[in-house]
Amino acid sequence: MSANVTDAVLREVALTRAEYDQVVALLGREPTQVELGMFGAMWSEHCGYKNSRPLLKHFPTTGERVLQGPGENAGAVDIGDGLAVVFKIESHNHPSAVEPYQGAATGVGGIVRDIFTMGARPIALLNSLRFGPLDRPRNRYLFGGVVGGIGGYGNCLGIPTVAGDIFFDERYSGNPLVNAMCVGIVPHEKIMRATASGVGNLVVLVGADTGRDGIHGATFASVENPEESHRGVVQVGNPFLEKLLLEACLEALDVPGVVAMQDLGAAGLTSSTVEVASKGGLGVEIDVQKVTRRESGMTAYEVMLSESQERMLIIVEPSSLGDLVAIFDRWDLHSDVIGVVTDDGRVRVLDGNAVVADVPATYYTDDCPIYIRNGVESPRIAALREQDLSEWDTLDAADVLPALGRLLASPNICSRRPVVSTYDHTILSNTVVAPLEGDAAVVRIKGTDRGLAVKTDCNPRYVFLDPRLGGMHAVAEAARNVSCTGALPIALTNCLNFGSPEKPEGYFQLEQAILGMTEAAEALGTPVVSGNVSLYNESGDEAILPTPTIGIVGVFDDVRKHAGSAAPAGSELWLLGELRATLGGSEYLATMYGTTAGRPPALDLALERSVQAATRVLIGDGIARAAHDTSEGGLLVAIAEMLIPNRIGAAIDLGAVVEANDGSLARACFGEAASRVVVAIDPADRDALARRCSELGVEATML
Amino acid sequence: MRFGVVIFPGSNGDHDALSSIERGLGEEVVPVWHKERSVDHCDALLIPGGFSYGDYLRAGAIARFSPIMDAVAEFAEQGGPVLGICNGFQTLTEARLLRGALLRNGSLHFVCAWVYVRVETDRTPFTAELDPGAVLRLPIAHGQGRYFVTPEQYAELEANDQIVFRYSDAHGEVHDDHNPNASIGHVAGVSNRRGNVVGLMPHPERAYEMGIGGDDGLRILGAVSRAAMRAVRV
Amino acid sequence: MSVKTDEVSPAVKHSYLAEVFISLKPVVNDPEGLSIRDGLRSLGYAEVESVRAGKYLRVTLSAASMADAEAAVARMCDQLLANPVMEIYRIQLTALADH
Amino acid sequence: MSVKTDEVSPAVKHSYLAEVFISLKPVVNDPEGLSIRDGLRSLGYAEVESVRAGKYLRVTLSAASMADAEAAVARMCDQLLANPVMEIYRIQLTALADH
Ligand SMILES: Nc1ncnc2c1ncn2[C@@H]1O[C@H](COP(=O)(O)OP(=O)(O)O)[C@@H](O)[C@H]1O
Ligand SMILES: [Mg+2]
Repeated sequence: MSANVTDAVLREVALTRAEYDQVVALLGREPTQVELGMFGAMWSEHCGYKNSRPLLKHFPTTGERVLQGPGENAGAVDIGDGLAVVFKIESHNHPSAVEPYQGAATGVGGIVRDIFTMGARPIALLNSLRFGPLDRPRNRYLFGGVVGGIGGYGNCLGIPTVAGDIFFDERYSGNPLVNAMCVGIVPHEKIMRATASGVGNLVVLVGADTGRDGIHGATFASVENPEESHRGVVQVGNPFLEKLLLEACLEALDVPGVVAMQDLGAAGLTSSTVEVASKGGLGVEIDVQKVTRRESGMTAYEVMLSESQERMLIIVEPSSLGDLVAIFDRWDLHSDVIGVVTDDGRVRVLDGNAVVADVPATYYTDDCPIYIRNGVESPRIAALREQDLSEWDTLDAADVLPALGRLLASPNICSRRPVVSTYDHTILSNTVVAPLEGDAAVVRIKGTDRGLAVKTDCNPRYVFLDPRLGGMHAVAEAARNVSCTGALPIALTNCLNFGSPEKPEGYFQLEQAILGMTEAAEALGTPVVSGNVSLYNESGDEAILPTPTIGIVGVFDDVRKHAGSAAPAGSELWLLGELRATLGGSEYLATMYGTTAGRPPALDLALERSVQAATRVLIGDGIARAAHDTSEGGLLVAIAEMLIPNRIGAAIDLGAVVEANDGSLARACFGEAASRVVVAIDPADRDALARRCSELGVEATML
Repeated sequence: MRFGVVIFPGSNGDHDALSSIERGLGEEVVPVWHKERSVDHCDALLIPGGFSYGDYLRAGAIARFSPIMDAVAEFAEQGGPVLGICNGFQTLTEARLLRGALLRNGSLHFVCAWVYVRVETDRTPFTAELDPGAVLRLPIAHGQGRYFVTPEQYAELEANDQIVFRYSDAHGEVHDDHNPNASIGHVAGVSNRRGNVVGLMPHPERAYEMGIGGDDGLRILGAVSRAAMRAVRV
Repeated sequence: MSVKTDEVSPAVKHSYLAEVFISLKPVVNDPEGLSIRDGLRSLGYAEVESVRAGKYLRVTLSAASMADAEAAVARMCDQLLANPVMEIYRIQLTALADH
Repeated sequence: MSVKTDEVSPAVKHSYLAEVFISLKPVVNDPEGLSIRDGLRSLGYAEVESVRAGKYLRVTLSAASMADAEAAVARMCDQLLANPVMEIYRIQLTALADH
């Protein structure tokens, strides 16, 4: 049936022969070159979520605060005063592995566009990085480039980079993870959506010229003359142009006739036209000849699949075109009317007067094949989890401080200042708790008393050893970080970085992690409002550690009632919640013995909820002057981290903790556990603390 | 008293410049678009930070040719107070309204931190209310802040009392480990000969409330608002 | 690529490639050059004595003659492309085949 | 500056200046070049067709011969100085008077 399409062509558009046959069946004919390229892009995992869509359905995505869940460019959540917070996280792993600076920079550019496409003004950036050990030159090169690109793009845009997380493990060596998150603010009534409406409305392309950037694989044009091949043209970002685009688009949203906006991300014009049409149940007709090119001789195929950065699609009523164009002229940006909204539900692409593609929009979206696979846990990993850890559970008092020293110096615990200081975190003059000052960053919202706490998190060792429990931990720890500033966690975004779903053990990790995240998100009342999926993260045959990165947002009604993690001199330290800890999946095992094994800490979501509530109450009441959760490295590391900023010491009595851990110093000092927080209080508040904690049913232990 | 904040394509410190004057100082402030040709309606000018024209080629190199810059030069010529912050400082040097140039930081890295600067002179409208030796705590955020002039020009600046701020420690001591960008003579800010045009790399407009880390910036901006009155009477 | 001679009526315009080499004056410290030099040495290139980092611009323009093109690019350098406070420049011209 | 010839015993080392011109591959987007082009045009240089921005490195090194020097610098470019995924480079050598 599909006799006349070669394997080479199918490989190029990344479709299987079965998928190709499905296209032919849908159309009742062979697709044109351009149509085939468009199907390849839209039916890719990145745009079509072939493997993950059924699993994503598990997530809780609603709640009384949720104004926009998954399905738009970003999620939107009510924060009071008629304002909404708009946020999303997205991966740029593969581009960053090819060209780290530009890969990371364009990743930031993409996620920022997702936010202002919704009509929101971006106020904060975060990034979550996973790299191989820096003693390898290649890893150092990649890491340096990525950090440079994140700062280079965000600093130029003038959006503060306020939080994130960094984690090193051998298993990221060939395949680093670069996840970027952006947070914006918008009044409810100004939220813009990417839904075409109004037959006869104009389709306007604004921003950068279109070049041969990032066209996946070679192009048909170049297949004919291979030496002309543009295979893997690196995309170079232009933060300056994005800044102009940001300001111009936010102005354009005040033009009454602007009905929809959609950024051009993966698969450029293809996905943006298909998305606005299918969401609106309408059609779109565009002419690639009307698209301003950066280079001569580009084919319709190249224009439709170009991933040139810093472009935006706007749907506007004809009567308002003048006002729209005037705004973009003022910002020295050109705006091309490239087509119209039609009533036939088709995406029709013209090249002058030749029709090069004409397909119902829903064929690209709703008819995208779905793969439901069977996950099977890798016996190797199951064995690691069941491993007996007692041989490592031996630590004498004399070795405690040396071990503490080694942990504090380990790559996953040591200070992030060298990285963070290259990111502008003071611009916009909203930063209340700066990076390194608290478990999450706190930014105020000018003109109100309110503020937000934001953070990214995921302990991939827990997910590796027990995907379901690890998924729960990722959500719980992210929420705990926000609660440790005094803010109420209200919603999540997430980026699912996994290996190949076509391997049973890979699919198992993805499915189980999602189920765990779902359970925790429901228990903690933090719905998932946006996210992104990055699969096939493997180097050689080795998959990365499964990494469902969580991006979380918490809200303050009164941002003055916040806490950092640095204990003031003269404080008393109290431990809220869990006393028992484990070495399973701990940083201690990894740093001291180079091992990832054992069961990750147990997680009781009811206890987690009450410990976080107690932490927030104590901060709100002004009892807790500082709070810090105990994550990688355990209790002693957490305490050290609270003391170091003010260069103070502390006399600590771990008696109760050691006892709770049946005498094990290793577990008491460096074991890891969920549902516990160290707070610093004024000794005078001791009774108030005790009263509050008993009211809230949370165990408080003086250290 | 009305401040003008000059906005180029790529400026990103304009939001902070405007809110520091409005919220921090409670004075009137208006944005001045780079395509405008007059600043007659302003009593003092702020040229904010950012990446005008992407900082491509050289920071401030393209912005200095914007239509508004002729008006800025004329305003300075007449003695009006002009404060160039970060990218604004770079633009004023490119426009030759200030001596020297700002090169890539010695570390080659962008650096964002709170630093201390020592006031070197009270000769300018921006430091008129500060005693020489006073120490201010301000944020910096730049990749190209290494002030450069030839040794001869440096001697001239010193002789003419044109060095306005130096990086220092909390006690006003100047030494190399408190020079965040390897500037010659630890220079953080300079003025023109007359003293009415000042450029500095630190950001007074990001330090106008304790809730965001400090309010020492108001001691510079506030002085302008009062000094501008004097300048206008000239 | 056919190289044009200059004896043509000034009315007719030709295409030229101007390569502009911009470097820091010797008196200016060049931390970038130093770090590249150290990078090379740490890779084992002990023979490297010094490295200076500068800019390389390829400007294509149309002009009546190579002389005109050179004069125009020199003006561009003085006005915008180089900053005399710390930089020096050199220009090298090539005639391009007309399209 | 006396130009050295290559017929010398390999034991003796000579100084060379290698000028390295690094530019982006033709199809790679060059925001800096585009902005410089627009800047020049808005200054009235309508004749400017395009600008591409790159790096200019002056590397001085010692080697037994110009051929050796050139080979060494080419290795440096492949290893560190240029990024093969997006850049191309050209090397030009000059013998320096020995000090
Ligand atoms: N892991 C996930 N969890 C929840 N929503 C997701 C996830 N991955 C993708 N989504 C949603 O699917 C939609 C498409 O995502 P994406 O392709 O990343 O959007 P964009 O085209 O803006 O990059 C978005 O609304 C996004 O929030
Ligand atoms: Mg999008």
